[in-house]
Amino acid sequence: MEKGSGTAGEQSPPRVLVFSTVFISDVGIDLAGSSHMHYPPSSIAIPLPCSSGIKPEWILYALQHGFDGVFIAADGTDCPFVPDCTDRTAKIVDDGQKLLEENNIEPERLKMAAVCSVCAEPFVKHMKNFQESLKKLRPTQGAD
Amino acid sequence: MSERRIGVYICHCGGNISDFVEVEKVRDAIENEEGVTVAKTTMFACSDAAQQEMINDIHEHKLDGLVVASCSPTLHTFTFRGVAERAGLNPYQYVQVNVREQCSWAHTDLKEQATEKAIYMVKAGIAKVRLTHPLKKTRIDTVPRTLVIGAGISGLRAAIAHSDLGISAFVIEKSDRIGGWVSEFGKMYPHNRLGSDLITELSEEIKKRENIHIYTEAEILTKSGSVGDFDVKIKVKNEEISLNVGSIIVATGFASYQPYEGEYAYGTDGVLTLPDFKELIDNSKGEIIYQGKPVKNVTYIYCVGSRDSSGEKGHTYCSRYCCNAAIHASLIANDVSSELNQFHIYRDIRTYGKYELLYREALQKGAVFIKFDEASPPRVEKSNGRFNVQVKDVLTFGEEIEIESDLVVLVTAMEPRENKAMNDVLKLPVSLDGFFKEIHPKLRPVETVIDGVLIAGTSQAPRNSAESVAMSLAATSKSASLLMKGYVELEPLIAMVNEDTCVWCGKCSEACPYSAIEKISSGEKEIAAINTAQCKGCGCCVPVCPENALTIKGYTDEQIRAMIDAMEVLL
Amino acid sequence: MTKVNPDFIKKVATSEEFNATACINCGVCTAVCPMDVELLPRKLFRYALLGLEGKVLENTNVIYQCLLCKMCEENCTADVHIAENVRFLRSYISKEVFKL
Amino acid sequence: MPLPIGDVIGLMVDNLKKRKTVFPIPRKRAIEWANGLNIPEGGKTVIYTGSMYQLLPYMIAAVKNMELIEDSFLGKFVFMGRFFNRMFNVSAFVSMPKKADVKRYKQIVYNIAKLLKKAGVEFGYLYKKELYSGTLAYDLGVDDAFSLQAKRVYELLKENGVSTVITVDPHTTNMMRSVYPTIIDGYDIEVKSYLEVLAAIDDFQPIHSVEKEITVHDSCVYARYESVIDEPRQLLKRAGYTIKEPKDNKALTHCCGGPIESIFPKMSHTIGKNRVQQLKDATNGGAVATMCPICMASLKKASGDGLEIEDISSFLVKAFCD
Repeated sequence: MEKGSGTAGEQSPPRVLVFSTVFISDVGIDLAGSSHMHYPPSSIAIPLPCSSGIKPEWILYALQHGFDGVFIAADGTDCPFVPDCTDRTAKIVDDGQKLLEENNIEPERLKMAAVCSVCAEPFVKHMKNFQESLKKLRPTQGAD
Repeated sequence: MSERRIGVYICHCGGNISDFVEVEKVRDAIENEEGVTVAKTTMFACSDAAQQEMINDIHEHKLDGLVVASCSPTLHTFTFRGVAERAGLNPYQYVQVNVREQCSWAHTDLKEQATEKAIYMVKAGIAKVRLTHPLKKTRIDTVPRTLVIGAGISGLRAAIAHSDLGISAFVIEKSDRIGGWVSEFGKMYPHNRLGSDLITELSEEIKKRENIHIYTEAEILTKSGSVGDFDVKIKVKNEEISLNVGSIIVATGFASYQPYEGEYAYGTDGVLTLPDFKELIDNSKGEIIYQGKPVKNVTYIYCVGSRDSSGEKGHTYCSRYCCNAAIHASLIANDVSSELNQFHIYRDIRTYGKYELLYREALQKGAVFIKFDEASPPRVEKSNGRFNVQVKDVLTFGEEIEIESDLVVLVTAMEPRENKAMNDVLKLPVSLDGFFKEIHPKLRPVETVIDGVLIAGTSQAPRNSAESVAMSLAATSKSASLLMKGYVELEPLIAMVNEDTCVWCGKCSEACPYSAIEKISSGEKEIAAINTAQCKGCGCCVPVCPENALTIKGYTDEQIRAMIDAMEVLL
Repeated sequence: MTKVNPDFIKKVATSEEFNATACINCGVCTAVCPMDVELLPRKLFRYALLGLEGKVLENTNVIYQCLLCKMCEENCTADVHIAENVRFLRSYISKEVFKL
Repeated sequence: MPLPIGDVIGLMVDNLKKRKTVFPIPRKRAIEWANGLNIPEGGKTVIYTGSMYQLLPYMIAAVKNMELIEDSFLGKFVFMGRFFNRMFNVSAFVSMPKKADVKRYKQIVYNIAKLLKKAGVEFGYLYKKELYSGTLAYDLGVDDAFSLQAKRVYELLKENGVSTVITVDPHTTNMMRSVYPTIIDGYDIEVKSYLEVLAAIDDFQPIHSVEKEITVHDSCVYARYESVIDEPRQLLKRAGYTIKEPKDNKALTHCCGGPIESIFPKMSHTIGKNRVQQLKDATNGGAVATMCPICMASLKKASGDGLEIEDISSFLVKAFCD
């Protein structure tokens, strides 16, 4: 299968993989849906227990396999597991961006923001903005 | 061909999903996925009939994996794990795909794309299930003790209820006395007993019991361990005490909204909040005297600090208790002085249930109710020592009315109490309103995402004392059902070590917030080992391992990659 | 701007003979009234309940325009004794204003 | 400009207090309907007219006068009438009724008595002693004057040993049956409308055949205050008439406008016209039956000559009496 991007005139919207967290940010994303707030449907979440547990390799893998961007919906200070979740996740983002650069992928394709369990509006805003900024980048390098 | 035999069920959820996602199309798109043996759509996956159908399918087709694409996993993960269990399928070989909150409801504007997204999501779910293995829960013995935070009516009642069941209770209270708000109340509805008497009664009851300990001027400092077996450090005055408890009940109560200077002339003598007014009437006999002058006319302004649709100055929510409380106070005021003229300027009267009787009684006794619109709130001016309250009455289509009053009572909101220090320790999620948040308002109303930590009373939402006690008893029964069983089973979705690749560098152990990773010897080398009772499955150890030797069950490298692969398709 | 008169409330709104507190403000009474006068009877009673004596007396004419035909009462969802209330307002005016 | 309400009411109240009726008319005028019927004076059961039908011609005339002055500068001088009325019977002077009206309304009560006799009901009449029920004072909220009158009526009935009263109009029925008991302790008079009395006598059957469509106009007071709804229909049906119903009927009947005629004649007329339209829509060449003198007067006035409107008793005598 091929990616459908590149057709002249109509570019398909950037695909975003969201790493969310079961107790916090996924709940916030749920709230956006329950409130019928709209964001681009080309964003799909994979929930994990905590954003501090994301492997940079997964980020690279996603960008090499059909996604145009990865968004980490971090627990932030709401994290039920670790108080310094923000710092830990930020380190993962640093490592991840380095890994992307090594693989000739723009580090801007990885973004992180804390999304709390009621952060429905912020999440929607992040999705819209991230999609917009991804549109300005060239198509994903590593795509098949 | 995979040897897996997976059942996939796609829920209509009435129309919540199927109105925006073409569920049949989703089914068609995934039925030939590798390993899929059964692919069905269902009107309500959570219905008894649908559950039974899944069980039958599991038996008939010898299914070893289950995918339900329906609502948020927060709501029904346990439901369908239960289905799997009843059918003899390991519950951890089940995956819930959230095509409602994160698909149909979020993309009501783009049906076609929502359907495509749902297809990817279900495919990812199938990919994940394909790589599941049967898992077993970890068993932990529980200790028959609870920690109650807050010695208001909810906390005290919870402590006694635990004690009744043979569970010891430690109650810690931040202030220097017990009883909270209720201890300051006069006559309460419907029994007309004094709030202070109720608290005295509870306190006498507690004194009789050996298994309740109350610490005033006490705060929680740290918490470790897990559900059923928490180690808690508390500070009582200047002393630190360690407690070992199986559950924690949070009953920290509410704060009363403080109007800002000038809000309905607040700050002027004679403009009182509802709690101030209650104090005034509770201490009045025969006549209500304010600052030496007899009070003849009282005007109440409702929803002060509540239902502020802008959310700028007040809260957006309805504080729920205040209509009842204000009307009840006005009836007590009427008892003190039947000559009193009382005017209630309200937005909507919400005297639900039996409290409607209070409203009727107030009407019968001559109280005047004037409805105002949020867009044109009443104005309060003081002249010659009296207040002139001006309001537009909605029910006469905007007649402007002027009421002379001696007192203006602001019916103030309930708001969440400042609990930062405590919540830095407990880490409970907080709702948009600032109150503590339950897992599910209907299905799991007193539990929090932190296993073993329960919420009660007005720490959770505005409510009256009767409702608060009801919630505290609900929390008690949840706590007791946990502790009286003698053990809890912990989620097996925790870390595991690849013994072949681990070379013990110690980084994982440093990263673990629960001290759940230790060094052990394995044959000739040293490797990391997971303490299954301590590990919470957060995954903090996973990215720090230079050898890729750690993984969280249910979130393995293979599973994440497979999910990404499953979604790598043409848009 | 009309001033609330607490004495009027005591004499009228809370009098046993005047029972408009049950009114749920649905407006059916006004809709079915053959007189087709906006004030009758819902708004008029609201004035009385709020103690707006000035407004009530200002509308003495309307109070005597009521036919007492009870079409409103027959359709009232809250069992307000509308005709009796109108009669009560008349009796108040007879005494207090006309001194009859 | 509407008439000064206080003064108009004052005029009527003064009359009621001083002359025991709102529109004083000569006593002999009030009782002359009974001529030739040989109704005994007094008795345990009496027909009670309350003078409602007999007063109507005078009211029609009086309202005509008021209508003329309603919008004129003369409206301001009504209070003077009230002042003189205390000494002279002003209202009797200003309101000279039409002879035809006097005859028509007299005939109705005569017919009612005839129907009762034909049905075998034994009853007496209080003749000159009979008093007005006070209904107008009650409606206008002149409580003191009304209660004075109600007590007078009750005393009259007790003095004459009356225990059952047969009324001929809805207003008197309502006063004597439902209102008096609320202000007179121990009130023990049985009150029935002649329509209820006649409808309850199964043997009372027509002797002439009549064929006509009759549209029933329910009186607000009968229908909504006293629940007299089926009886008039039963009687008309028994008589052989075909009943037609207007758009608003029975408990949801439309007012004739009459009750406010003495203060707001023009408004009253508009209401009457609205009702007449409903009645015309239901009546196809037939007639309209009323059962209240006020309804009849209001509707007749509002319809002009376009519609046959008669009291129900007029239709009933045609079938039941010779």
